Order: sequence, then structure tokens, then C-alpha cells
Amino acid sequence: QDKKLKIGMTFQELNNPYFVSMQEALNEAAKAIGAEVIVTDAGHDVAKQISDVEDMLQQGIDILLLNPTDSAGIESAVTMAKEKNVIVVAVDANASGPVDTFVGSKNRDAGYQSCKYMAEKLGGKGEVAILDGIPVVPILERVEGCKAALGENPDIKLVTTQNGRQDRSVALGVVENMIQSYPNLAGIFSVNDGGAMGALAAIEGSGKDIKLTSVDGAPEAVEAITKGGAFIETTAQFPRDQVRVGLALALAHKWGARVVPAAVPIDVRVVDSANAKDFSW
Amino acid sequence: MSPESTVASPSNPPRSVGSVFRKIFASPLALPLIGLIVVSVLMGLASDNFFSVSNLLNVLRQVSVVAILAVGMTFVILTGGIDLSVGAVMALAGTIAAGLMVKMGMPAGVGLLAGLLVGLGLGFFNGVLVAWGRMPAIIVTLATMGIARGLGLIYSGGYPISGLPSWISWFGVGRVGIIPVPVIAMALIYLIAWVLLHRTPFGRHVYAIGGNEVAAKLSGVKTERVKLAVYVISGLTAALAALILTGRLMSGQPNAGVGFELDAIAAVVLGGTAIAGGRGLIFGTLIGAVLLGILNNGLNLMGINPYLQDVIKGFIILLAIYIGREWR
Amino acid sequence: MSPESTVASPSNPPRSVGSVFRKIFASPLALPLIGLIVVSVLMGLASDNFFSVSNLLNVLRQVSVVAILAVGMTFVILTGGIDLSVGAVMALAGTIAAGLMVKMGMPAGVGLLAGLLVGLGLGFFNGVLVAWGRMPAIIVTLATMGIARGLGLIYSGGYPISGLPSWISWFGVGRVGIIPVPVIAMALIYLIAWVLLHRTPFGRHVYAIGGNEVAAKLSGVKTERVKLAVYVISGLTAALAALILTGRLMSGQPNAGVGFELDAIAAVVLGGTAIAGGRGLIFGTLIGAVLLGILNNGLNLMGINPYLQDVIKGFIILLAIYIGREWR
Amino acid sequence: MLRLEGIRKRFGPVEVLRGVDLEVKAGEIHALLGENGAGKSTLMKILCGILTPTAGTIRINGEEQHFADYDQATAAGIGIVFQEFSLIPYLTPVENMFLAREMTTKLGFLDRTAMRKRAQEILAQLDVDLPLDVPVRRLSVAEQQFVEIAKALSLNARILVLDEPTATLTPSETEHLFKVMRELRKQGVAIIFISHHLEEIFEICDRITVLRDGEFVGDSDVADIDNDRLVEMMVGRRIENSFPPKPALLPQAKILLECEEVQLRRGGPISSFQLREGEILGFAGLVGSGRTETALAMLGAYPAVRCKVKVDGQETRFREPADGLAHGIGLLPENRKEEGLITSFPILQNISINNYAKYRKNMWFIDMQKELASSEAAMKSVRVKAPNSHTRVDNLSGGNQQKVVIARWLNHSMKVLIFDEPTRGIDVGAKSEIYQLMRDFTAKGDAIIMISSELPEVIGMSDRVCVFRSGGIVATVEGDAITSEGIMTHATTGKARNVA
Ligand SMILES: Nc1ncnc2c1ncn2[C@@H]1O[C@H](COP(=O)(O)OP(=O)(O)OP(=O)(O)O)[C@@H](O)[C@H]1O
Ligand SMILES: Nc1ncnc2c1ncn2[C@@H]1O[C@H](COP(=O)(O)OP(=O)(O)OP(=O)(O)O)[C@@H](O)[C@H]1O
Ligand SMILES: O[C@H]1[C@H](O)[C@H](O)OC[C@H]1O
Ligand SMILES: [Mg+2]
Ligand SMILES: [Mg+2]
Repeated sequence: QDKKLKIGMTFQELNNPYFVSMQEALNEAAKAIGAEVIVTDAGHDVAKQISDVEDMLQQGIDILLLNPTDSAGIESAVTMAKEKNVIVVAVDANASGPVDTFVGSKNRDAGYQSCKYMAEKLGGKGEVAILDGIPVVPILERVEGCKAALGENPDIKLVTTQNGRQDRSVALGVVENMIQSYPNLAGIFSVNDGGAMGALAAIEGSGKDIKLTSVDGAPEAVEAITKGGAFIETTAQFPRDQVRVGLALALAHKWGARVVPAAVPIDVRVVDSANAKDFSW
Repeated sequence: MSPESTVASPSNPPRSVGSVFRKIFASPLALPLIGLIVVSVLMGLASDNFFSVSNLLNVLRQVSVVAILAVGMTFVILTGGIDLSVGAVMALAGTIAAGLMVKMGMPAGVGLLAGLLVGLGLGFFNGVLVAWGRMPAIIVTLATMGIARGLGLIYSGGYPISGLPSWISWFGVGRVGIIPVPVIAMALIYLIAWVLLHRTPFGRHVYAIGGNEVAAKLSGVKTERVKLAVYVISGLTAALAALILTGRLMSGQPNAGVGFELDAIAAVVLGGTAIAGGRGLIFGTLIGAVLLGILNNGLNLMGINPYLQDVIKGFIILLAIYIGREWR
Repeated sequence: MSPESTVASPSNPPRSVGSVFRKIFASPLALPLIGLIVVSVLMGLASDNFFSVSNLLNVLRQVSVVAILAVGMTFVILTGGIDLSVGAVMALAGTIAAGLMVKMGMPAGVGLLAGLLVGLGLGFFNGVLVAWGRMPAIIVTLATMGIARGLGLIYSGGYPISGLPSWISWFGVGRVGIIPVPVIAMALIYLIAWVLLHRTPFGRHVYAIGGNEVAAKLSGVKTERVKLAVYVISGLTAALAALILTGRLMSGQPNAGVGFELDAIAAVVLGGTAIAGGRGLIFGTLIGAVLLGILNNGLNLMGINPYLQDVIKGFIILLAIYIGREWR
Repeated sequence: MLRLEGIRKRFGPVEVLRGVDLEVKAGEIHALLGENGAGKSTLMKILCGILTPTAGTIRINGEEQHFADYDQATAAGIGIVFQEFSLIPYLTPVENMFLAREMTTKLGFLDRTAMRKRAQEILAQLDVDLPLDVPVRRLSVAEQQFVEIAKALSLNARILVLDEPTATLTPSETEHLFKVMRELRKQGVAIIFISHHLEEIFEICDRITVLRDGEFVGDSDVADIDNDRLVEMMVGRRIENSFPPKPALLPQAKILLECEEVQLRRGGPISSFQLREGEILGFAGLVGSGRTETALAMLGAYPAVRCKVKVDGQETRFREPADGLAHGIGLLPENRKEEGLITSFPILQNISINNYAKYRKNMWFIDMQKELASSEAAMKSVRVKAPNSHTRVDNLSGGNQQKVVIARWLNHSMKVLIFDEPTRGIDVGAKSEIYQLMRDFTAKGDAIIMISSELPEVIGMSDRVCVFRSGGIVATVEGDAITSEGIMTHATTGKARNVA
């Protein structure tokens, strides 16, 4: 078989270091095995993501690594891929339909640990807020986990949940207004580091003492935590490992393995000022 | 026929191949068409897969949603208006339709009907405010865009609504023979639009209003009614697009179609319709939409870096408009 | 002075309070101003925090970026054009400025200058294509929007560019006395714009082109140059907005400001400028931008569900335009 | 047949019609006369239901009518050709004629063959031949005018209003229109005819009604009145011989402007002409003969195939009118509303728009006091009738709008002015004032190119005349050779396309 292996990967967005580093890891891995890689960027538009997948199928990909921008909406693309006997591995977020394998973080854990950490640092009391994001399963799970952790502290009051769309500039304005309307706000949990960086700017601008935790472990976040300040913790995910594992499992499918796991949850890790210096993706 | 061509064939000979060719060339469709052909050939040269039947049908299917939105947009722009709400209206129509079926357990027919009514209703809302309220279309439809997005998110609670009866997917991925259903729907909608625009008094009035609204009104055109109608049509095509999109996504997505209004406008303008109204052809819009679709598809097929795709697309659009600017 | 007010006080009495009041009321600014006051009062009633000095300064600071974009947009719209690229140009200018400082280690001054040049350059690009290329502004600037976003992503590789010298944050969060720096910048830019529009021949020409481009041209106005200038001004204000945004975000963000062009347009139109050009006041735009900011802020302060906020905002915009439509 | 009684109309504080009566019989051509701004167009808009009167009654065949809109007026048998064109530029003549009254098949689709046939019939009845498949914006002004008339007639109007239809027509086209009007009169149509060309009144009209400042001055049979009496009724005073005397041209007069060769279209004729100090050079010819285009080409506002211009002996290339302005050459365009006025501006700024060099302050700023003073002076010099210089121009009467644009140029210190149809739509009184202003201008040694379709004006004002035909100058006549026969012979030897 002299035909080069073709791997297609479609991302929900490529304007986030999280996914960019995933792409880098993919390129390295593909180079190592001599495969060709095609990458597309849905820009958070499911319809575009379906079209992107269709186009990749036209190009005859063998493996589809799918980072869905919406789990339900992408189903028809999964179905189409399977009709063409393409191996489909969902990465970071799962997709509906006959996906072969899903590789993603333990997102509920991530939310739980971040908010538990925050509650501890707040001494188990005070007003906190959640900075929500784009409603996909992993994000929803983080919020759920966070609420569970907060719920264990009767003196912590969740005063508001607002959406910063995981975008730094949107989050900035939203958090500024939060701070105006809740002058006693003591802590904020952001569902990812994109939103957290905006929240950090707002907190610093207000000069208030508000503690910020988040999920991802993005370089900027880690740097801010190292410096010390409002940003005290991010629960790190491992995007490079997600795609490495995902590709490995896809290859396993390709080579005919029959007992490949349907879901591979990847551990998350608390990163705070104690270990931030040594952490990177 | 332009005066030039009259002069060129003074004796009016029986239609020869040459004269048909000349007529096509003199038509405002010529330039968008040339643009389409040039871009297609480039894409074909750059990618082996491009000219396969399966890929061409693939492109047409991908294009269908924006192309259908662009039909309503053409009507609106021909009157000198604009409709920025089409993407949001589409999303709301799809969300409500899906919600009624899934969350309320209503029969699918009711859901689909409700989706259409949402489109008509918001189109009516836009139309009344623009026509009788005399408010600028750009801001009215911008506000409606916000309202529709908000309503969709409230109704769905922000979550996509999935779990639709599986036959709904027929609208998005079904085929009749080898032709995808969305492509057939698109073709039908364009045909109807053409008949409306070129074979009925209503169509004349649409063009007349864009050409000179005051004069049209003085001539007895019921300009308010016609303007209302174009926004209603735009709402309707948004709802029809929603049907296809829902079939493709198999879910109601309150956040679907962000920015589609700009794609639809781009299709209309690429197709040669004057943004100030009064001039333009509906099939130009189809060509414009397909051109945009081919750009997306072709750049993907060539495996171009997604970041670079935006840049190339921008330049090709500029080029296409530049070439076509003369007869505008 | 409008003819009505002349007639209302035929004997031209020394300016009484009443006549000043009447004059304000007759001005096109009156209606946006009334809208602003009404909305502010409502917000104040609904939320205790609203009228605090700290919150009002907060609103103004938040508004500053869009308000500055809206200055360039006002110039463009006054000539009958439109600039959809402002948000993307702003993002690109910020990204390049940050990149030069951080990635290339250039002195901050060079970075800031480069940011300004990016704004000017893209404005120039838009302007040349619209003025001499005779291409429709809406599509030219739409293409530029895509190009700018793409270039930003290519340059940044998808990573936000952080690690700026800390004094850059002064532009975003600094204060002079209690007044935030962005608010001062905004005030200055509006003043300069006012002088340009109302005290220089250039400003007259801007209005003239929007009023009747052919007539302006035949009477000897260099319409192409003026049109070029307004797009350059729009690029420049986008770059200035980028400076403030970069100071606020302390990083270069190629995806910042998505949709800001629509906010800027809404501010301009809410402020009473005719979308077809020729009529409008720059301070109206400021009022429009503040009105939008107050809506965002006030609805947040009231703790209204963000989804519902979109809906309410839409209706309030419609109401404001409806009230103001008469003198348009 | 038609009776208007005590019509009043108030716009805000200004009352522009103050009790006007008008009576028109079937089969009568009735002239409505008055100075610019007298209220003629306003009265006609009231008759057509476009404006509602503040007071007064409209009776048709004795029955009182209250038209809520134009539709109701047309239903009552009224048709109008507006002073400002009201065609849809991108639609064809047929589409325009049947706009809002399209013929349809039983299924509701357009019956295009029927409409085309009917259009051809109507045009044939008017004896007009024009291309039916071309957007009207490509037609000449005269052709568009006939489309408007055909459109009004397609309604079977029993009362036809023609608001200054001849302002844009050449004599032969006017003759043609009159033929049509006589035919309609024979069919019993009542025609209200507005014109500032008094000789036309005597040629075609049966009765007249005169307005002055919105008031009814009087009516009369045409047979009972003469030109002087008519002018007096209109203006309230006697008007002297309307053309000021032509001064003798200096034989050694310097050449200010020389057009060495201009070719408008590929394969078209190549023309040349010179403009000398202190002269008025007339451009005569039929509508569409290329006078406007030649003028525009010189200023770089029309893409001529070639155009070589010398100013003061220096070869100069104008890329746009601004270059002309810089060299002291200004243009008064022929369509004031579309090409001359900034309708969103008040009179003041319409006059000052291209003249800021004159009111600079601190290098970059406008000296607004100077602007006001100088523009108001210019406004007064042409006697614009308006409350003050802050009045918006879109509410001015047609003639006053024209004066505003003239004032713009007189406010300048230009060496050469190109006046394209300077007195189109201007009343007799104002006309002689404009002629005097033109002569005052040339007396300073400056020069004027006057494009005009009014032969008397060409003959009365021009020191020399270039006669145009199909895109080029076919003859240049001077002194005693400027006669109407001479000019018309040069202008018409050849085929005129639009009029049989
Ligand atoms: N909408 C309006 N608002 C205010 N004034 C108006 C309006 N329309 C017309 N006028 C005024 O009414 C007066 C009569 O105008 P009208 O157009 O009837 O004059 P006219 O007799 O037709 O003049 P012309 O011979 O110049 O066409 C003018 O002074 C004009 O400024
Ligand atoms: N875009 C066009 N396409 C075809 N014919 C045109 C176009 N523009 C103008 N024409 C024709 O060219 C001629 C232009 O004549 P121009 O306006 O220079 O004539 P003129 O002698 O000044 O007459 P007028 O009294 O109409 O101003 C007209 O016959 C007009 O119909
Ligand atoms: O896990 C990822 C998530 O799905 C999101 O979209 O943003 C980056 C990461 O947090
Ligand atoms: Mg008139
Ligand atoms: Mg002419």
C-alpha cells in the first residue's frame, strides 16, 4: 500500500492556544508516521464545520479527528464519514452519532477542582460568580462540577452566572459589569483560560481583591499564576496528549483492533503558584 | 438589449449562435458568470477532486442555505433596503421548530409550520417598521437580529435542541436520484423568485422602488405594501433555509448562522445587484452564492491553511467585484 | 440654526433660557439626548448602583472602544458609505503592535506606530477601492474584514500575544485624576472630529458628498480624495481604538472586536445620522454609543438574564429610532 | 370642467398659495403663468392629490373632490407630467408607462406583449419613435419627456397637466409636442400648460391664469392680451428689452481657453473651438447633439476618447472638475437638482461649497462670518426668493434652485463659466437679470460658454456660436451670421433620431 495516510482534523476554533498546540502535536505525530494532515477551522459555526468535513471526505481522508463545536449538530458529518468508512475520533468534546472513540478531559473534575480550590482560598465563605462559555458538553460539565464544589460550602454564595463566550474582550466587559453590580464579589470561576484572561484584566482594572480560577493551563494563565495575583489556579488539561492518544486509537482502529475503548477520559491537574513554574502543555 | 447591440445588428438577423453569445455577453449576468468560470477553472487546476460530480453536488449542497437566504436578501436589496436579521431569524425558526417537536412533543408538521410562521412573523415585523415606521432598514433588522438571537437562546436555554424525528434529516441530506434535496429546494426557490420578479407586477414594483421610490409612489405603486412584502419574503426564505439547516444539523441551534447575513449580502452583490437597489438579477445572486461556496470548498480541497483562506477569499471577492464594477 | 427657530423668535431677543432650550430642542441632537436621558433614568430607578460615579465612569470606559470606532464610521456614513472592517482592522492593528513589541522585541513606540500604520494602510486600501475603484463600500470593507482577520491569525499563529510592557496598560486602565484615560482619549477624538466636520472645508465636503455626490463633484469637490480620507480616518480611529483595547486586554488579540462594526453602526444611526449620508452630527454618535453602553451596563446591573438582554436591547433600539425618525 | 376655488396652502409658517382660483374647460389649453416660486407647481400638486390644500375646493364637472392621494386624482381623470422627472431610471419605457397599472394575464402574470403593443399605439399616436427595450436613463431628456407624456395619456386622462415640459425641449421637439397637444385638445382633453416661454403661450394656449406670490392675479383669453400686458401681470412691472446690448468684441482679444481637439466617441467627429476674453460663446444644437458632453469632457467629467485643452496658451489636462476650478473654470450643470444642488444643505452652504479658499481662517478653518456675508450677497444678487439663507434648497421652487447654483459661481472669481441651459425654468423677470449678470461677468474680461436650446437666447446673447450635430461642431458662426435659420440649418441637416 503506497498511498499516504490522510488525516483530517476539524477544530471548533483555531484562535486559542489550546487548539493550536493540539494542532502542533498532531503535525509532529503525523510527520513521524509519514501521514498527510488537513486542518480546518470552524470558527464556532457548526454549519461550516459540517461543510469542512464534507470537503475533507471529498479529499479521501482515512481518519477524521473531530473537535466538534456542537456535539448534536455535527452528527450528520459523523454519519457521512462513517458511510465512507472513515475512522472518526472525537477529541476534547464528544459528538453524537457513530463515533469510534472519544478522547477528552475529565471536565466535571476540572470544574470541581477549580472551584474547590477557590472555596478553600476564600476560607469557605463569600460571594462568587461563574463566567460561563459556549454551551457544549465539556463546558457544561465544568459548570456542573464547579457548582457541586461550591455547594459543599454553605457560606459561599453563587451570585451570578454570566457568559463571556470564552473570549477575552467579551469577558472583560462582562466581568467589569459584574464587579460593579456585586461590590462584594470575592471569587470568579471561568470555564476556560480564554475567558479568564479577560476576567483577570477586569479584576486588575478594578483594583479589587477577587480570586480567579479557571480550566486549561494555557501558557498565559500559567504565567499569570506564577506571577501571583488575582489568578490563583487553573486546572490543566492536556491537549497535546489528547490528540496523541486520539490518533493512536484511530490507528489502532485502522489496523483492525476490535477492543479499542469507546471513551478515554484524560486526567486533569491542578496548577497553582506552587507548581506553575514547572508546568507547560 | 442595450442600444449598442441594436446598432451592431441593425437588420435584426435570425438568432445566430453569435448573436446569442453577444446577448449573453451584454447581459449583467455575464460578469459574475465569467468570475464563476475563472474561479472554477483555477480550483479545478489546483485540485483534482474539484471537478468530480460528487464534489460539485457537495458544493451546491453546502451553498444551499446561504443561497436561499440570499433570495430574500435580493428582493430586499432590490428595493434599496437591507436585512441583517436573516441569519438570526433562520436560527430562531429552526430552534422553535425543533423545540416544538422535541420539547413539546408536537407533531413534526406543527413544528415546521411554526418555523415558517416565525420567519413570516419576523419578516412582517421588519417590514412594518421599515415601510410604515419609516425607520432605516439597517438598524431595524440589526435590532431584530438581536431580538431573534435572544429569543432563540431563551427558548432553548442556550442548549441546542436535538432528538428530532430522523426523517427531518431528509431535508438536509436526502437525495432525489443523485441530486441532494437542498439543491432541489434551492433550484425551486430561485425559479419562483425569478417568476415573481420578472413575470408579475409585484416584481416590477420591487425594481421600481429601488430605482426611484418617490417616482414609484407617485405612479401609484403601493410602496409600503411592496416593501412589507420583500421583508416578509426574506423572513420566509430564512425559514426555508432553517428547514434545510435543521435537516443538516439534526438539531435546533440558537447560535447557528452567525454572520450568514454578510455571506448573503456578499452573494447578492457579487451577483451584480446594486447595493442601492433598482438593478440586479436573481440568478446573479445564485452565481454569487455558488462562487462563494466554490471559494470555501476549493481552498479547503487545496488544503490551504485556514487562516490564509480568509485572506485569499477576501482578495478574490475584491477581484470579482472589481471586474464586474463597470456595468453597475 | 434652523429656519423654524428663526421664525419662532422674529425679533431676535437676547438669548433667554427659553430660547436656548428651544434651540436645543430644535437640534437633531435633541431626540438621541432624550432617549439617553430616559434610558438612564430607567436604569437608575431599576438599579441603585447605576448612578454612582464609579459606575458612570465604568460605562464610559467600556463605551470608549466602540465610541472611537464610531467616529470613523460617522465620517464614512456621512459620505454615504459604510465600513464593516473596523472591528477586524482594530484587532489586526492591536495584534501587530503587540507582536512587534513582544515577538520581535522592538521598542514599544515602534509597535504603536506600526499599529497606527496598519489602521491607516487598511483604511487607505478601502478608500482607494471605494473612491477610485468605484466598488461598493459594503463589499470592499467586508472583504477587508476577512483579510484583516486572516492576517491577524497568520501573524499570531492563533496565540494571543501577551507580555507587553506594563505601562501599555495605562492606555486601557490608567486614570488622570479620576477620569479613565480611554474616556479622555474618546473626548479628545470627538472634539477633533467635530472641528474637522464643522469648522473645515473638508467637513463640508464630507457632508456634501453624502448629500449629492454628483453635484459635489461637478462643483469642484475632489470627491475621490474626500472619500479616501474618510476611510483613512476610519482606519485611524480603528487603530486608536486598538491602542485602548490593547491596554485593556494587555495583549494582541486577532479575534477581538468581532461584531464591533455593527455596534459602531448602531451608535451612528442611533445618534441620528442618516444611513444614506449627508445628514448627522458627531455628538449624536457619542450619545448613541453611550446609550448602547448604558443598555449593556444597566441590564447587567439589574441582573437580567443575558439572553433576555439581547431582546430588551433590540426593542429599546427600535424605540429610540422610532421616536427619532421624524427629523431624519 | 375643472374649477379650483380659493385654494390656500401653507408650509409651516409660510403661506405659498393665498386663495387661488382656476377654471379650465374641456378642450382648452390653459396656461398657468407666474414667476419662479409663484406657486404653480404647488397648485398642480394639490390638483393631483399629492399635497392637500389648507383651504379651498376642487370641482370636476361641478362635483367637489377631495383627493387623498395621487391615485384618486388619476382615477378622476387627471394626468400630470411633473416638473421634476418621475421615471424609474432602470426600467424601460414600456415598464415605466404601465408602472402600477400593469396588464396581466388571467393568471396574474405580466402580459408583456399586450403592454408593448399598447405602448407602441400610444407612442404612434404621439408620433414618437423611441427604443422600447432600453432603460429610460439611456434616453435623451426629450425622449424621457415623451415617455412621461405617454404615461400620463395611457391613463386616458381627461385633464392633463404639463409642468414646464418645454423647458428641456428644442424648438422642433416643442413643435412636435404642440402638435400632440392640439390633437388632444381636439379630443376634448383639458390641458393645463406651464411654461416660462411666453411666445409658446401665444402659439398654443386658449386661456391664461396668472399667479403672483401665491395670489391669483387674473385670467384672460389669450386673444385679449399681448406680451407686455402678460409680463406686467406676472412680474408686476414692465420688463425692458430682455437682452442686454452686445459690446463690441476686441479684435485682439486674448484666447482664454482653447479646445484643440475633442472627440466624444470612438469614430465620432473631432471638434475644436476657442474662447476669447470677454465673449459669450454659444453652443447651439439639438438635444443630444453633444454640447453637454463636450463641456463635461473638457472638465474631465465625461470620458471622451480624446480631449486636448489649452488654458491661457498652456496645455492643461483636467482630470476632474476640481482641476477646472483651480484654473478658474466653473460649470453650471444642466440638471440642477441631480447635478447642481446638495439638497441636504441650506442655500448658504450650497453657495459656499466650492469656495472655501475665499473664507479661510487660521489656515485650515472656515471663517463662518465671511462665508455668511459673501454667500448672502451672492444670493441677493440673483434674487433667490426664500425666507433666508438658512432655508433648505429642496423646498425651493425649480427656478429658485437654479438661481442658487448660479449664485454659487458668481460668488467666485472665475475666468470662464460654462453655463449649461442657464435659464431653463427661469421666469421672464429673472431671465433678464441673469442675462445682465452674464454680461457684467464678461465685461470684466472673463468669458462664458453658454449651452442653450433656446434659439432666441443663443442669438440674443452669443458673440459667436458653435453649432453641434451628432457629437461634434459642424459650424461656428459669428456676428450677423447668427440667425435662427442659419443655426437651425447647421443643426438639423442630418437625421434627428427621436422625433419624426
Ligand atoms: N415642501 C415645501 N416646504 C416649504 N416650502 C415649499 C415647499 N414646496 C414649495 N415651497 C415653496 O412654495 C413656493 C412655490 O413653489 P412652486 O414650486 O409652486 O413654484 P413655481 O411657481 O412652480 O415656480 P417655478 O416656476 O420656479 O417652478 C416657493 O417659494 C417654494 O419655496
Ligand atoms: N449612457 C448612455 N448611453 C447611451 N446614450 C447616452 C448615454 N448618455 C447619454 N447618451 C446620449 O448621448 C447624448 C448626450 O447628449 P448631451 O447631453 O451631450 O447633449 P446636449 O446637446 O447637451 O443635449 P441636452 O440638451 O440633452 O443636454 C444624448 O442623446 C443621450 O441620449
Ligand atoms: O476544552 C476546551 C474547550 O472545549 C473550549 O472550547 O476552550 C478551550 C478548552 O477549554
Ligand atoms: Mg414649478
Ligand atoms: Mg445638454
